[in-house]
Amino acid sequence: MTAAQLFPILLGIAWLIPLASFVAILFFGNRMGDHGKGAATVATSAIGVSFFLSLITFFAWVMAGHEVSSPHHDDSHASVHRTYNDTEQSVQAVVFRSPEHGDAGGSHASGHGEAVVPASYSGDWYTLYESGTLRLSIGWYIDSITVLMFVVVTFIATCIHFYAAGYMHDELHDVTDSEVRLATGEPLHREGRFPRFFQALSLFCFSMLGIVIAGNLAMVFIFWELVGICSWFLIGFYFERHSASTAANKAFIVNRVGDFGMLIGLMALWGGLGTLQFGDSVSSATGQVEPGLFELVRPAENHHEQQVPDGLVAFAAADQIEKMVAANPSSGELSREVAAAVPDWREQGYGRWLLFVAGLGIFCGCVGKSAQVPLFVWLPDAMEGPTPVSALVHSATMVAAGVYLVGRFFPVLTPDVLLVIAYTGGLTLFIAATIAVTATDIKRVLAYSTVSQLGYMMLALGVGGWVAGLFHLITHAFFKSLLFLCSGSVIHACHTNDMRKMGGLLKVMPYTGWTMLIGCLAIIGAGVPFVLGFSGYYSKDAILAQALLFSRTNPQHSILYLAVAGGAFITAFYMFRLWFMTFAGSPRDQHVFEHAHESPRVMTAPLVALAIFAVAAGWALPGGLGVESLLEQARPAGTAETITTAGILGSITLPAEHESHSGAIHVTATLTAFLTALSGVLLAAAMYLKPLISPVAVAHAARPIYTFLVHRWYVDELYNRIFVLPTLGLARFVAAIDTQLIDRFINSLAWIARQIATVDAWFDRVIVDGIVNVAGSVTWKAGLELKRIQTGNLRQYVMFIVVGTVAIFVLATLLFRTSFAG
Amino acid sequence: MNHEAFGLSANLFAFLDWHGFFFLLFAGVACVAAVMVVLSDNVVRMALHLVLSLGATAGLFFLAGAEFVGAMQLMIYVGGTLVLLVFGVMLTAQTQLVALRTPAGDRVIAGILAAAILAVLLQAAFSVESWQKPGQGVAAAPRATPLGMALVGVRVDQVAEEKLGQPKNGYLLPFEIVSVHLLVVLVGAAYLARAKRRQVPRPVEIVASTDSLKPRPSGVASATLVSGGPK
Amino acid sequence: MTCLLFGVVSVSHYLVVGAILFTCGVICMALKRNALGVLMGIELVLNGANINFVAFGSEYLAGDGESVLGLDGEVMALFVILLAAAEAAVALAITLNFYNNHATVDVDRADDLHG
Amino acid sequence: MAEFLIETIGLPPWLSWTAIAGLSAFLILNVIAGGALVFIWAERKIAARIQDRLGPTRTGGRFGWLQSLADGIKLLAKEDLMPDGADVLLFRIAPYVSFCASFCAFIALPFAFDVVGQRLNVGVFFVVAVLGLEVFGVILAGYASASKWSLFGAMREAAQVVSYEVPLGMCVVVPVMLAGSMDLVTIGEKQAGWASNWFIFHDPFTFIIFWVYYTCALASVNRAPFDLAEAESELVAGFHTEYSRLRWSFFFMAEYGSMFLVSALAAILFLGGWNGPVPISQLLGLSDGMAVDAPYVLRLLGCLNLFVKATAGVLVMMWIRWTLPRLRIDQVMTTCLKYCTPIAAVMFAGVMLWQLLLPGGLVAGSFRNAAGVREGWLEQSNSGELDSEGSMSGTIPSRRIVEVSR
Repeated sequence: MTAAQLFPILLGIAWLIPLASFVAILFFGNRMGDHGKGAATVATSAIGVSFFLSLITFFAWVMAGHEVSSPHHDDSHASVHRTYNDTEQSVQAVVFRSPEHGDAGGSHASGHGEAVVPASYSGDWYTLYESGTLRLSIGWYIDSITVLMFVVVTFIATCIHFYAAGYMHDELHDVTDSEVRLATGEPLHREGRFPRFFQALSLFCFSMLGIVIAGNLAMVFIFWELVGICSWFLIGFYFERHSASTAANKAFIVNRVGDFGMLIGLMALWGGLGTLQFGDSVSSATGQVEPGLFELVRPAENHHEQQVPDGLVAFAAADQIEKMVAANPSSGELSREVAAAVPDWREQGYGRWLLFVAGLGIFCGCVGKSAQVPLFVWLPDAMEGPTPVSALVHSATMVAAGVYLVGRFFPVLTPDVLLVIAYTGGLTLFIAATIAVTATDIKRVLAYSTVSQLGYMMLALGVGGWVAGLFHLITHAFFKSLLFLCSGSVIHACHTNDMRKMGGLLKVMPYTGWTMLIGCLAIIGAGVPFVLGFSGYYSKDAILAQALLFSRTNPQHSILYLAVAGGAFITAFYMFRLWFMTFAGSPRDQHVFEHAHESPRVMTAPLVALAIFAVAAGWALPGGLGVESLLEQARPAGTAETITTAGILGSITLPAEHESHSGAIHVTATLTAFLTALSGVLLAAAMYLKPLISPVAVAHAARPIYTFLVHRWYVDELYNRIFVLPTLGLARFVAAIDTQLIDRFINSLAWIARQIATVDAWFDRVIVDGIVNVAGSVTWKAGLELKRIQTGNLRQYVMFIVVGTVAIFVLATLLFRTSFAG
Repeated sequence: MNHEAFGLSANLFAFLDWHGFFFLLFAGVACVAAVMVVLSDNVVRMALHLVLSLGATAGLFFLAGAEFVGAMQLMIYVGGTLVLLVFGVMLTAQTQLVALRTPAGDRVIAGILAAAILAVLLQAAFSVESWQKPGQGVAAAPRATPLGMALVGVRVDQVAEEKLGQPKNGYLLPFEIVSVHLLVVLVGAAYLARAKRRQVPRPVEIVASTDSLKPRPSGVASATLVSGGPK
Repeated sequence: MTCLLFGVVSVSHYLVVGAILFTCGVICMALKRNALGVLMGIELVLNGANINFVAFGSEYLAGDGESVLGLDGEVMALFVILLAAAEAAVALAITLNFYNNHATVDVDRADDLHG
Repeated sequence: MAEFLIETIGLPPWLSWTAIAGLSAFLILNVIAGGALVFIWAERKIAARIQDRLGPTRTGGRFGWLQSLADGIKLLAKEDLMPDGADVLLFRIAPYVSFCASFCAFIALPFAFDVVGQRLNVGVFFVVAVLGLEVFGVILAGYASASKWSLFGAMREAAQVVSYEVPLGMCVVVPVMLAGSMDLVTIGEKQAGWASNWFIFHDPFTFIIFWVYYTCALASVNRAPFDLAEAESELVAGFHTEYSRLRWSFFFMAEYGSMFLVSALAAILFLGGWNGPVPISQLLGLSDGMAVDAPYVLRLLGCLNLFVKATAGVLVMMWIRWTLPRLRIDQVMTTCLKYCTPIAAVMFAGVMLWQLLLPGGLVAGSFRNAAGVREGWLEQSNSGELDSEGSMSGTIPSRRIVEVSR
């Protein structure tokens, strides 16, 4: 079995197993053990199996030895060629992209070594709808990111399943939710929802993996919404709490805003190109290969340079085409003429806006999902959900999906869009970081740090650091979930989220404390420069380097670099502020401190496991076996070179990422990162470990800024003013119209109808009934008279019959002058 | 000794035509017996005459070359009337038997009506020329097989007119309908006649209230069985 | 009707016989107060009709070559016989019921439904 | 034969037809009457043997074979009684009705090939129908003789005969179906050849149904064990309690006549009719299968065959009568409705399937017997029945048919 067959099967199974567990728990959840204790086992084993399968795929991928698509070393083409031939012989439905694929497709002249196509497998499991070129299908697009994401997601999910099995044990028996007061005043008393939690968790895993493996945008969108609904379920897990339910709704609605933009992007693409497939696909109708989005936007014959696809051009140039039709309405000519005219239309810039809008729209979806400015407000509230949910959904995976989609969609995004992305990311990371500084709720701090880290990734992608962004996505997934789990364990121990009540917990809960320290070090990217570091060290350095390179190549955007650097400093500050306030120093609240205790094994074991990866995820093993090099294998074709384009937003130069490894940039970036992080840590220590500087004094000194930050830049209030209140007002207005105008009108109609009905009733009673009654009485009387004839005497009847017969005969004979017999 | 013995070769010189003779015989028996049915008051006598009349009719059918119908007549009709007879005897033998005489007025009216309808029918019978032409005396083809074929839907007698294939020619559907109908009737009859709890019959006086209660011989057991037989 | 003894019988003769039987049946129905008598009248009537059918269907009697009805006549006669049998069965059952309820077979007593 | 009279002797046709008709009637009458005499004597002897007696020994030699004749004379000499209050007319005609019925049935019964009073192409049907009329006389007698015994006997017989018509008809239909014709002569001819051609040996179903037929026949001529009509233990002598003298003997003749009739019918329908178990005639080369032209010797031989078979049937009836006890009326009805009818129906279906599945019989072609040629013209005459002009038919005298077939 070749890799091309193996990967879809393995990953497909890994993808579907959580669905199976979801269905199982959905139907039999309550019958699994007492209060559905077995549900945890089912869900955990399911996700564990998919983790195992993903691992197998991972190693299989590594064994397959795909070449790294960086410009230097073209030597490994042979191997690619071999793999390609295998797939060619084995399965037709699977397309393996590689330079030689062009030859097979006969689409471009071979031998362009410098633009290497990443190794990817794409194909369809099931076609939902197909007519002409339009095609909706459940398919796969597998490259190294997919495999990596599978491993990461399933691994973290497995850890978190274990963790949650311990964390959610309250739900096993009836729960008294002290945060919900009934009308009578006593707390709500409800039965546990243990299976429900794991059911939602399984569904989420299924949906997330679906996004990761999706072979086309439509499928991505479907699972996109699925993760949305899962997050709605999970945030609103304690839906009796008003805060939780509102937070769930808020998350969902805010995501709607983003998804609306995403829909626009989808429509633009589909309308113009007629396909949403990422990779090339073999249409079941006509055996030949249909180019996917990537091939369309970066066609091979164009050396994978980005260009506006013909479809979009023609789509945008509809008016020109109409002119043509008006000119000579012979259709056969038309298509050829259009084909001929497309290039200079492209030169005239037709369709560029369309591509821009498409990219922007897709990015809108990502903004909503991964909580970028301006749609980041939902994520902190989402912390109302149980902590494992925050760890899995709202830090590691789901919110990363936006970043993942941007990375996956990278080839289609024009430099303009990338610039927008970069600025959005920068803004996000700065705002979120600043808010995190003043937050006192431990989970909110982490939430805002998540937002800002997502901003980092976005920015990295925006400035062309494709590998950097995704690298940070993966490392961040590890240490952020670790941090969340730690905070969860802390909350579990203290039964409060407020850091001001904590302190000195390191003694009582060492596992949590040390692992959390590792997490903090990882997120601030600590490490010995140029030697060794935590995972964050590598990814953040890559981002910094790329940002630096970007600001060097186009200085007008150098603010982005400042944002990154400043963000690094603030990150270090608030992370260690958190750690110091929680674990170091002396307990601020004795009562809490005395009840604090180390969490059970089932919770600490995942912490340790995650901590290991938080440390080592960034290391590159000898033989190019590391996350970074693996990501390199998936780098979209044609993004490896420095490209300068004069876009809508002015001329932009996307620097090639490998240039950021060059000495000058690299050293500068690393040192910057190190120093900023160090200073941040020191400042935090100064304020919260050794009270050299009093935070209160600082707050007093900068009261306006402080309040501004405490109120989270008044974003929520702003939205409330801009959107919510007007909406409510409009609603009231419409309701008034309804009650005052429409209801009145309908009531008057009803009144008129009643008047008519009374008249009609009178008519019915007097006239109609009168007629009927008269008829009835006449019939009755006639019957009374006629019944005398019915003597009931059989023989008499016979005689009547005879008389009748004879009469008929005679009459017939007389009248018709013929006899019946004749 | 074959069919011609009944004068199918009547065109031969003969001053006595067997066919005519037998026709007269059977027709006479049939008509006289029918009249007797009307005239006699005794159920069993009526049944006897009826059977005679039907049998004679069967004879007429044989004469007309419809052997199958004749046999059918014998079997079903005569059998059926046999059952009639049995029932008559059983029913009327139950109670003290009174001859149910009809009032004279009814008889008169019935006579008039009979005359009228008979006149009409006779007029109809003689209204068509070709009916009065004497038959050609063609040896009638035996109809058993064609009948059977017709009943299963094939009209072999119409091969000449190529109507063979036409479905509505045959009698398959009516045949099926009739057979189902027979079954239904059997079930229904069994249901109607099923043994019910007899409520006490009304006193006989009401039955006998007509002025025709005959003095009967002293209550011999046999006397109960003898309806107004000729004494 | 002349010299039947010396002429071949024609359809009309059969029709005459049928007419007589029919009339007798009608009178029988009209006169008999005994339910069984009425039944017998019905049988007579059907039988008269049957005679006509057979007469029309008979090739032998056909005045000019082929008969009026051909085979159909006999088939109809068959059906009439069958239906007569069925009718007899039901009618007898009814009579029996009537007798069970009224202890008589006098049809004049069956006027419970008179107006 | 009629042709013989007309052509050779030159009698006028009407006279010859009359003569022939009279002759055949006379012959049949003698068959019945003589048969009755013989059978009565036979029954006495058989009953005696079965009961370990000697039976009549004196009258006419040591076998007492004149006994029944003597009985006849005694009957003639007896007084003619008629009960008071009897319905005179019915009482008088009842015996004749019975006798006429069983006599008319003989009209259509072939004794050998073409030795038949009147060859009807609905022969079987006719015979069965007319046989059903016999009970009519019985009922009349029972009713007219104004005695409870007679009435009950008559009622029983009526019920019994009417209900046994059903299975009887079913059984009779089977040979009709096999032979494809209701003409008794055709049916008999179809079984010509070796005994394997007899319908009773045609297939297992026919074998069973033969016995069903025999039982039903027994009942419909109300012989023991179905003789409830004259159950002397309960009803003195059943329907003929009040009868005496010649009228009584008519009943007797009618009974024996119908016994013989049903046995002969059984013989024709199932036992190969007038064909012997071994086709001697064509073995001897006497006839090349042309029974038509075969010398009258052959026909007489056929008559002999039939008589032997029929007599055997009658004797078996007697044997049964003196062996089995009499059934109760409910048992009689049960036998008819719960056993005979369903069995007959099932066997009918079985035969039908058999015909469908193996048309040639078990041994293929065993049906195509030595009399194939004769079958040839039978086919023709059947097809003649089929063809639209109807000019040719099974009832046309055999002479013509032969001419056609040549």
